[in-house]
Amino acid sequence: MTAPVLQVKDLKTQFFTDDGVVKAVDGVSFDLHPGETLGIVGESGCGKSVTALSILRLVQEPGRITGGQILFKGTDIVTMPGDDVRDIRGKDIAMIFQDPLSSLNPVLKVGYQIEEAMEAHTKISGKVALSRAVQLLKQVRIPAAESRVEDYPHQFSGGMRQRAMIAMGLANKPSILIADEPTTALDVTVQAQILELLRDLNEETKTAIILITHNMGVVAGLCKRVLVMYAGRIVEQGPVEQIFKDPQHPYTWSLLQSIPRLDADRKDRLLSIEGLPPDLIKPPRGCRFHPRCQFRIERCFHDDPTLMDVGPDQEAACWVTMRRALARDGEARA
Amino acid sequence: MLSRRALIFLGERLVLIAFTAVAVSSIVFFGVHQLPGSAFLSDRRIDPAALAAIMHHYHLDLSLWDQYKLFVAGIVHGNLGESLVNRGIPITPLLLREASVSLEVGATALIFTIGLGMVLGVIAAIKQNTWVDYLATATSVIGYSMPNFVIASVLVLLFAVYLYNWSGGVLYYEVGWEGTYGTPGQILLPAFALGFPYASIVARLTRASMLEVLRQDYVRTAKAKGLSDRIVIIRHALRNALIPVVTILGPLTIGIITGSVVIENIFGIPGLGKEFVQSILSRDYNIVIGVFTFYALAIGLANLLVDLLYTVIDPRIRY
Amino acid sequence: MKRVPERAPLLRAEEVVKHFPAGLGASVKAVERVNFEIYPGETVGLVGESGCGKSTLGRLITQLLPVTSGNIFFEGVDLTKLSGEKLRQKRRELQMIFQDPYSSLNPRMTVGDIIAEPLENFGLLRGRAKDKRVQELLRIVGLNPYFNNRYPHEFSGGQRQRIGIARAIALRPKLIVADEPISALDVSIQAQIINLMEDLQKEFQLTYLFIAHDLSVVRHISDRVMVMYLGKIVEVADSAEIYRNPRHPYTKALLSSIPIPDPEIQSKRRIVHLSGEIPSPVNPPSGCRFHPRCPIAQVPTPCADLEPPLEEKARGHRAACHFSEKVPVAV
Amino acid sequence: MATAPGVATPEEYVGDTLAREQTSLWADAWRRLKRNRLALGSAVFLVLLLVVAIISVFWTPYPIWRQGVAPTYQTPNSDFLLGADQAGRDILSRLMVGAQVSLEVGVGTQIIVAVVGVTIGLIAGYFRGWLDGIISTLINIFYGIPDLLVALILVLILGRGLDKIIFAIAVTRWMDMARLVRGQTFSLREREFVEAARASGTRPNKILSRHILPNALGPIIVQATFGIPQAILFEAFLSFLGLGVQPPTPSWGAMAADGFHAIRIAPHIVLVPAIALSLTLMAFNFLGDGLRDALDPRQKR
Repeated sequence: MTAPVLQVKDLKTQFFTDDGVVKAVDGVSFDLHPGETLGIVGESGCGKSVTALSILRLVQEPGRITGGQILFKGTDIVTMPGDDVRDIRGKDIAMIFQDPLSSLNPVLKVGYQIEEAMEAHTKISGKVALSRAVQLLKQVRIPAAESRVEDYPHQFSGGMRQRAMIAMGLANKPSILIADEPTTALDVTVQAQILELLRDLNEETKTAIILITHNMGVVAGLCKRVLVMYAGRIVEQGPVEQIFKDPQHPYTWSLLQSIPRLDADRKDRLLSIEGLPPDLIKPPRGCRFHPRCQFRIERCFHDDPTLMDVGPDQEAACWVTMRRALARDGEARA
Repeated sequence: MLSRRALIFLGERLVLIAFTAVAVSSIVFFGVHQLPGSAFLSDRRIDPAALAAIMHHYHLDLSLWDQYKLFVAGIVHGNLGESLVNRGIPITPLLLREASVSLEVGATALIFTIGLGMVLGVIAAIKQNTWVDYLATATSVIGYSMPNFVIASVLVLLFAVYLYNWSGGVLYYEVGWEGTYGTPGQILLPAFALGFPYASIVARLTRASMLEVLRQDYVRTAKAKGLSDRIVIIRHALRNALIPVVTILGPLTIGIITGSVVIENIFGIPGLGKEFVQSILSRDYNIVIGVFTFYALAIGLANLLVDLLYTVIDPRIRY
Repeated sequence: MKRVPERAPLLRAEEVVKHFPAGLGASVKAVERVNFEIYPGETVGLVGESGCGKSTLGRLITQLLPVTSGNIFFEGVDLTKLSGEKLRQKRRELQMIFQDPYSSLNPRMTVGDIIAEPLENFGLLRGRAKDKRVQELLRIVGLNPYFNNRYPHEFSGGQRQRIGIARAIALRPKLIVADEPISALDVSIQAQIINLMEDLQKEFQLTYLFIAHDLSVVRHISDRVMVMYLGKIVEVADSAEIYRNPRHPYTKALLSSIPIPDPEIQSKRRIVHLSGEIPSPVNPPSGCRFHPRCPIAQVPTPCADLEPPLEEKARGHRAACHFSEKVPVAV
Repeated sequence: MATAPGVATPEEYVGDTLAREQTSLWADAWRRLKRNRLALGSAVFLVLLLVVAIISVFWTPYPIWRQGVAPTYQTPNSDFLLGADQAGRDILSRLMVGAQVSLEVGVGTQIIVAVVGVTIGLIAGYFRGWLDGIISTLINIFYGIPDLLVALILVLILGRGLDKIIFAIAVTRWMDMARLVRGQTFSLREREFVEAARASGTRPNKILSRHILPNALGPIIVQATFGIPQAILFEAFLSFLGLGVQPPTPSWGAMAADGFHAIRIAPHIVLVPAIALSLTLMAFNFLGDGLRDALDPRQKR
């Protein structure tokens, strides 16, 4: 296996608010290999977006990275001088965001915003930049790209804006593209188009993709590997097929059981995860999921589990794991 | 090149401005005729026959409605009539000359207002919650809490009194106005007094608008592209931050116009504002109406300019 | 299947039209000649993508917006003909649950006052009796009844949505229009709300019009599903039928676009590609509104010049497509 | 583990954990305002000013109208703490009464403006349509005229009594409040809680009084706080031009204007009222800033 292009080690990002310190990301570690598609799933406030922003050091005040390392090809982004981080942004690691309308500057032409991404890192003439921008728009399948470069963002539809954002992200042929909820603001039919585009671009350009989403289905369609986050931690990770077929963390399992599936027959009830996600200023003792977990044991209340091997290439942070939990329930029923 | 639609828009607006000017002056026309006192009775005794002749000359012997018809007929030809006090002097050329003086001071004040205001506002926003920000913010609150006549008084005190005393009479500032255009020295102080309160308002607005813009997603996108902070601020933030600032340019013009009424009196500048106070105290109705007509035109043109500025700054706005 | 055809519909919409003025004589054709029925006790799902007019239709039914033309009969009474006090009285039987749990509760009122307001409006209960009823309603939706003097901002999104539901059932309405009630909530909270709504339906014999953009959620909760596209209803069928046997190419595309949380299935699925995006409702396409994006459209005739009627293609299954028989094979 | 309705036991309420502790939004705003020292200091200053103004109704060190109680142009000393003016009148006494004038003008104007502006704004924003068309046009026309000059002519027509000055200023300053309330009503009307109120049969008057007005109250208070110094400033301008309250009632603007001719020999005659005026305006502006930060929920993170 090749060396990872990105290694995140024990990342901690905190927000220093008036009400207290929010431990938004609390010890997250993972590797990303060249050309890989990695999904990060979790609910709002679980720290997935903050993790992504931390990688490019784009976390805004009052947020700060307070610990850990982010190694890009061996060098630590966390301790790097600001100018060096700027060199990496957009060139080696590009990022696209949830809302393509607000993420594009309304007063600048779309083409210009793409050219700008190139000119920030390479010395090229305006003409070359323009033709390359057209080419990029064609690559993300925007029809009539030659005239569209002259348009302003408000003249684009939602899906086209996100395509333009992707074109901008690919402008410098980065080795990593971070997509933060890229389809959440879009309609399902457009979402399907964007996901397919990302899948194709990953195959064509071998750009590694980190896809951040709350939608399990989106991960299933695009990613090879997945991290499940809960309350600032990774609670489970592994290959997509395995996680979806045989989830070992009760949170992952419950999440999959709680969403209505299109292909399932109509069930009487969905499994519902009771309670609320925890307050990250004062997270619960022990396992952070234990107040909502229906399989918890005594140990979960005070002992904080770390990621442990639960299968080939699969890790979960749980004292019980679903395999044992379901076996136990089966016994109890029998 | 201007499109057909833009030309139609411009034409419509110009007609509207002219119409508003006539409407405003009409309201003022009826308003000032309610004022107690008259330009002729206030000063000395007048021979009844002569008074009748004067009244006839100014059509004051006609009914108010007939006077109004004559007034409107005059105004559409650009003729605002004659002064009631300095008899025989036509008002239009008089006010035109005075307007040019007011424009000199007003335009300088406006440049000053926008320039200083935006610089202060941007700096405060970029250095949010540092002493630079606090200093700029405090300056701006003090600025718009000081009436312009207070600022003017302090300036006069500083430049015309203390500086004079300190240098033993060598350096001095002469309050007044020379020739038709005045001297730069004579323009700057009144322009500062006139503009400073509004500069503070612009600074405040720019700061708030800048902070809002810096929180926007597209600023994050620009940073994620690897652009330097300077480029992010100048290219991405500033232009968007300008949009709300442009909005207050209209009220700003009105503020500067009304402010000039006081400032021109303090600094002895022969502009429209000084004329306005004098004529209203001496009941020279025709001039009062004339000044208002000029102001209505100026405000209308300023608002049109603001709307045109919008289209330059924000491509989403098209007329 | 709860629908009993012989029963009279609770609500019947006839040729309902809603246009919004859009300046310079133009108008947004948000809802265009829509017909449907809702029967007592059933849940009808209304799906479509953003801008298709589904939320507008919901507000027309609850008379929060006046119709441009058409009739809405509720238990035989035409709501569009009512106004003032008569309409207000009818509101007792027709309630609404809103999308945004943050904006749907008045931040300056206590939760108790919010839930009590409908009761007060009709002078139903006073004093202690009213307080007791409010506490009972809180308990019914799974909230602590002693939190009635708290303010909305003290609650989480899911809890607020429960408050909104308590307000909607306070008057024991016959029909509840739920406008995207779960789309603003976290995934783990959505199931709580869906289950609560299903429980309440059983307990109080409620009828729901459930509006959402997520077809998998709608299919889960609904007995029948209506699919909307650009102001028109393009397909109506029982929820199992519409998944197994869609008769409109748009429904088919919508179904194929929804990601299924199963990598094995997902990798084998074929996505129906729609060219372009939803056109502007100011100038909707001629003929069938879907034809510019339709993979099986025959242009110009009949699809570009003839509007297909919403007609019965199978028992209880209506679709508005000239080539509905081709959909299962060709799309 | 599902909870069936009607049978939930207290342990199972979803609502047992609240997102934040109990506070009303007003209490929350008050807590934030208390942390803003500048705003709090300003409030204290304004209370003191009010006390001074009330005292001046019953007692001043010297009669305000009597000339020659001190030597003309007397600089401040122990007998005349703030000196005397060109007519030998005690400046401190006149300043105290001037505070009364300023506060009356500021508060009086804003009471009229608030009543008129809120009513008009609510009507235009809630009922929209042609009514709103007329009101908006009216607001725009008033925005297009030089307000101070119109106030000036009005004072000349009506006379120079305090009540007439308050009326004249209110006539030219009501639009800010009306526009604010109209905008607030407009956006609040679209909020789902107002739709919900309508859907559950709430009558329009109750929607306005219970749902819209309380939610617009924060901005209204802020606007009124900023409106007071504007009105005071207007009165000062009018007085400075010699068209304010009728002498011998002293007004800060008139005091500054009177002293302006003698600025070379006795600057304190101008500076004392000018500083009093500036401090008062500043206090209102700081208080307004503080109130806005405290009442604006966007500030919250």
